[in-house]
Amino acid sequence: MENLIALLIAAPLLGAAVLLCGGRRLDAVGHWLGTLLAGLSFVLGVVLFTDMLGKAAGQRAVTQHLFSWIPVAGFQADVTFRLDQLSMTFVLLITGVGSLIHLYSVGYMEHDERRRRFFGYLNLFLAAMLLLVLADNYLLLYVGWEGVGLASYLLIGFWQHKPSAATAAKKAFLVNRVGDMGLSIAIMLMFTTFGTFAFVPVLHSADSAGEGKLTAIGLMLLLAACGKSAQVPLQSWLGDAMEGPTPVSALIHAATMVTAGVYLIVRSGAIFNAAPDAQLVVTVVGAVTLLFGAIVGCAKDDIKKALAGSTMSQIGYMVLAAGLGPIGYIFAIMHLVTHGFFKAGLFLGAGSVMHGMNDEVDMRRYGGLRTYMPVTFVTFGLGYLAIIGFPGLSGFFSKDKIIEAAFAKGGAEGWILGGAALLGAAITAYYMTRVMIMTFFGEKRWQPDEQGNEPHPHESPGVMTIPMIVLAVGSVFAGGFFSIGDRFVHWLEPVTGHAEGNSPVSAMTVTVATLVLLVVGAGIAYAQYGRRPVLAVAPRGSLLTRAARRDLLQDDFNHVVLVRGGEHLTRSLVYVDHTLVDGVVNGTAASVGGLSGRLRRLQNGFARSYAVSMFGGAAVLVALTLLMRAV
Amino acid sequence: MNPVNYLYLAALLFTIGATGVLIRRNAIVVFMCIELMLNACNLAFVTFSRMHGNLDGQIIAFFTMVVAAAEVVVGLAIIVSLFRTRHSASVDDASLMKL
Amino acid sequence: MTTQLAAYTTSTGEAFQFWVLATVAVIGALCTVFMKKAVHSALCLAGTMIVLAVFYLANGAYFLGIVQIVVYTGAIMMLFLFVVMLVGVTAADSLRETIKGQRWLALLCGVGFGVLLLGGIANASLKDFDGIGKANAGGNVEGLAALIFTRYVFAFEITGALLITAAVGAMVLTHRERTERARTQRELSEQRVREGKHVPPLPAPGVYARHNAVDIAGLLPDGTPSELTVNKTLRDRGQIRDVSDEALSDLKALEQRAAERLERAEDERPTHKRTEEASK
Amino acid sequence: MSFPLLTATAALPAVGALATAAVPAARRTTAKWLALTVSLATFVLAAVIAVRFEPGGARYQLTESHAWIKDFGVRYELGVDGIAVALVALTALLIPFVILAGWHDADPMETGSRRWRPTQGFFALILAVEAMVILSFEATDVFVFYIFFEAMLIPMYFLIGGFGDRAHEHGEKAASTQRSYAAVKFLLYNLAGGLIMLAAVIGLYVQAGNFSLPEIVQARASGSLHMATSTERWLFLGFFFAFAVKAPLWPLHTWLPNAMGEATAPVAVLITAVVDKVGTFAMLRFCLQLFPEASKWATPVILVLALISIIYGALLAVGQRDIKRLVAYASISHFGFIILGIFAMTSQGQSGATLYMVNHGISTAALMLVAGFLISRRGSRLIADYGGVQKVAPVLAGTFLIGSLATLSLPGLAPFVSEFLVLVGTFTRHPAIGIIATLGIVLAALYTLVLYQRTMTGPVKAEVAEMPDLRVRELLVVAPLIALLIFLGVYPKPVADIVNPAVRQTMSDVHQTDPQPKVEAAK
Repeated sequence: MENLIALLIAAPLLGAAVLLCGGRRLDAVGHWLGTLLAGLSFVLGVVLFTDMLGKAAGQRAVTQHLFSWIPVAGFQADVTFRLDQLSMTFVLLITGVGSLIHLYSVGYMEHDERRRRFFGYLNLFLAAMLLLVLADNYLLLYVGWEGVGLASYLLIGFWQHKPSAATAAKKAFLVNRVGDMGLSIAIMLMFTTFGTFAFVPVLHSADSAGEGKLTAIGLMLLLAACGKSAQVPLQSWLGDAMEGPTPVSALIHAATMVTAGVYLIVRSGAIFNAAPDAQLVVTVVGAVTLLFGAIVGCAKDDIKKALAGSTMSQIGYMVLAAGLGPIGYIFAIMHLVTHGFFKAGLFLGAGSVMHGMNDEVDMRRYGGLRTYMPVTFVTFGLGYLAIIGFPGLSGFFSKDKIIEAAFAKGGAEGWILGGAALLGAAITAYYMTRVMIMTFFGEKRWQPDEQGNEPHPHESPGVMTIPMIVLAVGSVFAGGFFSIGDRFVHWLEPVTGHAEGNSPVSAMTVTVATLVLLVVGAGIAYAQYGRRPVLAVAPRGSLLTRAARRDLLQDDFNHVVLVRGGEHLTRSLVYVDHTLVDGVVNGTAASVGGLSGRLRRLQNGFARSYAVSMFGGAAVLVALTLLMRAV
Repeated sequence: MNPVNYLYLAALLFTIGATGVLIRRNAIVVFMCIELMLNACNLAFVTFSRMHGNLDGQIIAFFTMVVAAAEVVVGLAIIVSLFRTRHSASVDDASLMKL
Repeated sequence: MTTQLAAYTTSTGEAFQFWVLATVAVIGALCTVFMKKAVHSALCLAGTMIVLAVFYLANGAYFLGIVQIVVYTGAIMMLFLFVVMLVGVTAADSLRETIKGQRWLALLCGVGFGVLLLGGIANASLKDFDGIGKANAGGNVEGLAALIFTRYVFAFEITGALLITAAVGAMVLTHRERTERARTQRELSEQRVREGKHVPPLPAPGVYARHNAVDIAGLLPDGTPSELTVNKTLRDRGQIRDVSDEALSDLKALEQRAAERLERAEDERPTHKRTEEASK
Repeated sequence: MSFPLLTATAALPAVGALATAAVPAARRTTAKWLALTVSLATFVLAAVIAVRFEPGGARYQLTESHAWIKDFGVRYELGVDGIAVALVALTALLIPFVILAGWHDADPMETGSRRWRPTQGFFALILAVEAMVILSFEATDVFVFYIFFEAMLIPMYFLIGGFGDRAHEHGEKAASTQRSYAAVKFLLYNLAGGLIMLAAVIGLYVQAGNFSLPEIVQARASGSLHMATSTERWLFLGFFFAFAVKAPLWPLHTWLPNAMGEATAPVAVLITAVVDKVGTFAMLRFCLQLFPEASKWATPVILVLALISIIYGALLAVGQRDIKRLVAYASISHFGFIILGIFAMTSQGQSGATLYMVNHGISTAALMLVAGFLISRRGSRLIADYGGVQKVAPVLAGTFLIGSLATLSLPGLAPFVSEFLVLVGTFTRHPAIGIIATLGIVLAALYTLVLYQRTMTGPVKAEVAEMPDLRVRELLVVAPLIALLIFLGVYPKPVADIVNPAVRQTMSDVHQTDPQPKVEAAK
């Protein structure tokens, strides 16, 4: 049965290869081929899942050794896959949501002449993401890690003719590379410390290494996670990544790829458990990002960018939970899965809106769309309720647990982290309500564009609405399904371990506080946007609003310090190379030339001059002879 | 008088000849100065022959004369043909280099 | 004499002879270097050589002394004179130096070298004089012959070859093989007409009987000398005698006398400014 | 006596070069096909070497040895170890692609003159370079190596100076001036290095009494040849200087951008992918084995220089306006990695460096040749002259992207394996240097992606709107290279197996062992 693991990856990889190399002949069937292979992968995942369920909890992890990858003295990297409960969860999420989004894209990308290539890239992404979660060592994980980065690069920049898309793609890749640097340093540290970088030996012997070493590894892993999961300080790429087609935003930049950082931290739990300092940094990063993303999300008028801020914020929750250690790992993953459902649903809903609105993304040009696209409205609304944590829906269960766990951290840290998480919940309610109201309620605010085409909002075709409905169902019921009887905890506990925290506040108090804050947040949003008409042009806003619109000035900082500074550095280096390094050599040549120019004057061509030097030489010789005799 | 005075004379004549070679520009005069130097050498050889009481010095002087004769013949021929082509007997005119 | 030569010191006669003749030799050498005209240099050199021949004789090198006079002074110096005649007897060599610093460097080297040489000789322990007497016992010429035809026979033969080669070399260098047929008178005149330059014969040189007329350039109608009239060889040697100045001054004197006789005013006198300028 | 396989592999292209040069002026196509056939046959021979080579066997295999100059103990000695096999195979592999890519690069501008035969010359020179490079990989006699190490400058000089891009921003005359400048600079730099090495070669002979690498190494190991510390250091520096110029290492690198910028793309590939490898190869074979103690002594300085090369080359690549110069600076950065790996003195580093040489050869060839196709279409080397090519020539853009990704060492493509090995190898011994070198991978992403973005994406520029996509011949060049990049990225084991024993030997020659992990991992 474990031999099927490789097929999980092989199916979408084959799809990518065929679609990308196949040429125009496949244009007609390419998208269906891609969707079929993604679905095949999902079916394989389900088969493996049922097989896994049939085994005892302790024997569920299976490995498949394919071949020896890099065999060098002392350095053995193998292509080996490991399927345990954690990877299984991801496999199902990736292939499941992935297949749905493939299906959705068939409709969404219908009018794009490069649709075949789009599906090729999507398949490539699936393969890389599966490789990431199925790898049994960090180096193979790194391959998947960069593979999803590549797929993300290709898909963000899919509409390459737009310079903004190309720039965003490049930015995403570069920022991710900084994170990748952290991952590669972490792998090197593991290699020097443990002599290997396979999960099992590293994680089992983590305790025996020094804490300093482990903290270093942990921080490097965190850097990697920050890059991939758009956490502060490497979060700047995610907003720009919304230049990609919306299904890409849903699949890669909401449901799956950006959560890889959480996967990495949870997977490396044993290292973090032994390095409390690193854990603390993880929680801080999570808490900061949680608030950062939420604040940015409040200010954006671009629906996708608002959702991107929300994604950042929600991943902040997960990272925060992952940083809490065994009390949080499982809830991080649980929130990750439920978030995969509702955020993908929200993005697909946003895509559906854009589809009907001539690709308009400014929410100030929407309004009152609930009557025009009812299915989108309902599914989006369910996603909305799930994300703000409406009781009974997925988000309620998963987010609540994280807030509880944050308090359970104990001490001042627990209060601060828990407070931040609570505050985040309130802001989440605010900005999501804002999105909801601006898009679906109020007066219609759309206008003809420059060419005079007035949008004619309409419901999307079935191929697009079906995935949205499926995801909406998931967003409603997944949380409850996981939480009833602590199913999810029991499922993952053999891999990640689990501990109950001692919360200073009772679970009930947390829930009530969360609900109160939810109502407050939603209420303020309603007061601002529901009771008053929304302006079609954004008001100037307060200083904070303006800063939040600009991603809290992080890009400006990057631009001034990194981009400008880098440009100056490279320019001056080019100059230095030309004048100094080359100049030293050329200068040597020139001075030799000058010297020989002077020496040349001695060779004036007059025989008598030469005779003088001969005669002088003879005199010197005589003098020397005499001197030698004298001595 | 010590016969070593002949050597002083030879050295003096040699130096005068050498300076002449360096100063004069007329190829013929330069050539004459060279002959002067050769003669100074011959005088030294002859004196040495007397000093050491054998004839080898004179033999060398003899050969010097023969070679000088050969040299003069060829050298003068060169001067003549040089004069024919350049219409000048100045050694400086043989320089074609630019400074 | 033979016994004296073997002695450590020489006779007073030889000493006297040495000091007198050495002075002559040095003066002759200096004159060779500093005389303007090559002919004078050659003559001074010949004098020095004769003095040296006397010194050879005084040193017991009888054969070499004779050879010095016969071959060197007699043959080689005459060869020099021939060449000097060919190249131009009177061609004076200006003693002005053209290469910067050459003269000073040459003098410095010369003086330095001389001082070093003299110092070196003075330093050398040259106290033991064997004298030539024993070597010359069987006769100087016989002694030389015995050495030349035994120990130095190889060098002698090679020197012979060298002389032959030198003679042939001199022939080759001076003899110019005609590589094309000599052009006839007719062809030459045709070429002259074709070129359009000097269609008539070249003008004749001046005819002042006071001088060797061929080295005096003929005067053009305006009084300037024309170098074309002089033979090319003389032109190359720079041996053109310019008499136009003399002619002009003669003319001037003539006119002055005429003016005095005719009592003309000063300003009416015809001027020859233009020709004077041209002649300069 | 068995068939002299090594000599044959070098002799075949040499004879081929003569034959190609002798093809009559009018039969240009014949010359091309002849050169291609010869290079393919050479590749077959190189493949036979790789197959006949036994990874577990003797250090030097397929050896040949003949007396040459008896008075100086010079012997014509050939032999290959795993590293040499890999590089001979790489050379023989790349040359057919170089020839195919340069198919029309040397067509005469105007036909007519019967004596003007640039095409024959171009291909003959390429084959000559191949012969000399292969011989310098195979030589185990220092003197023989030196001869071919230097001799390859001559054909390279003519290739750089004689055949450049047709198009130039300042016209043909300026191009010609720049070309000769580049060619002379190439020659002078390498000659200077070579002469210093010659002095060291002579010095080595004075010390050892012969030129045979295995014998000297043996004598040094057994203690029968003792060298004073300072002597060893001077000799090491003499050798290293020449190789550092060739490689090139900062600050001796400035000839490379000129040479690669002015030469045609295939010749640029020849420079960076083939000829320069002799420099790094020779560091591994000669510097380390002949002078182990001096190598250790010089390691800190060399590592820092290599590090500067990595960062400096990458930063300069970011600042370039010219596509080919950008690739050249990227190569400088990559050579920094190779040298870093060699002098990290770990088996991961050295295996990685050897793999890096092979992979860098293939990846740079892929990128540079595609760039060459691009440049030949538009007639400009300036990045600013392009834009939106992706839309009009998607296959070209796709191959260019894969070449770029290989240059930035994307996992899954061959260069990743080697780069990571080099980094790990460096890190285990010198953590700080390893970490700074890792910055190079970020900068690599920056310059390749900026290049790709500016040329391939964005609105289609008017000048490139009519640009044709890759032709069949061009696809034949690029596709196998890309396939190889992917294959070696996924399954580098065949090459690694050949290289490993040689690296182990080298490590023991330098008396070095890998640092052991601090914690014994539980299995």
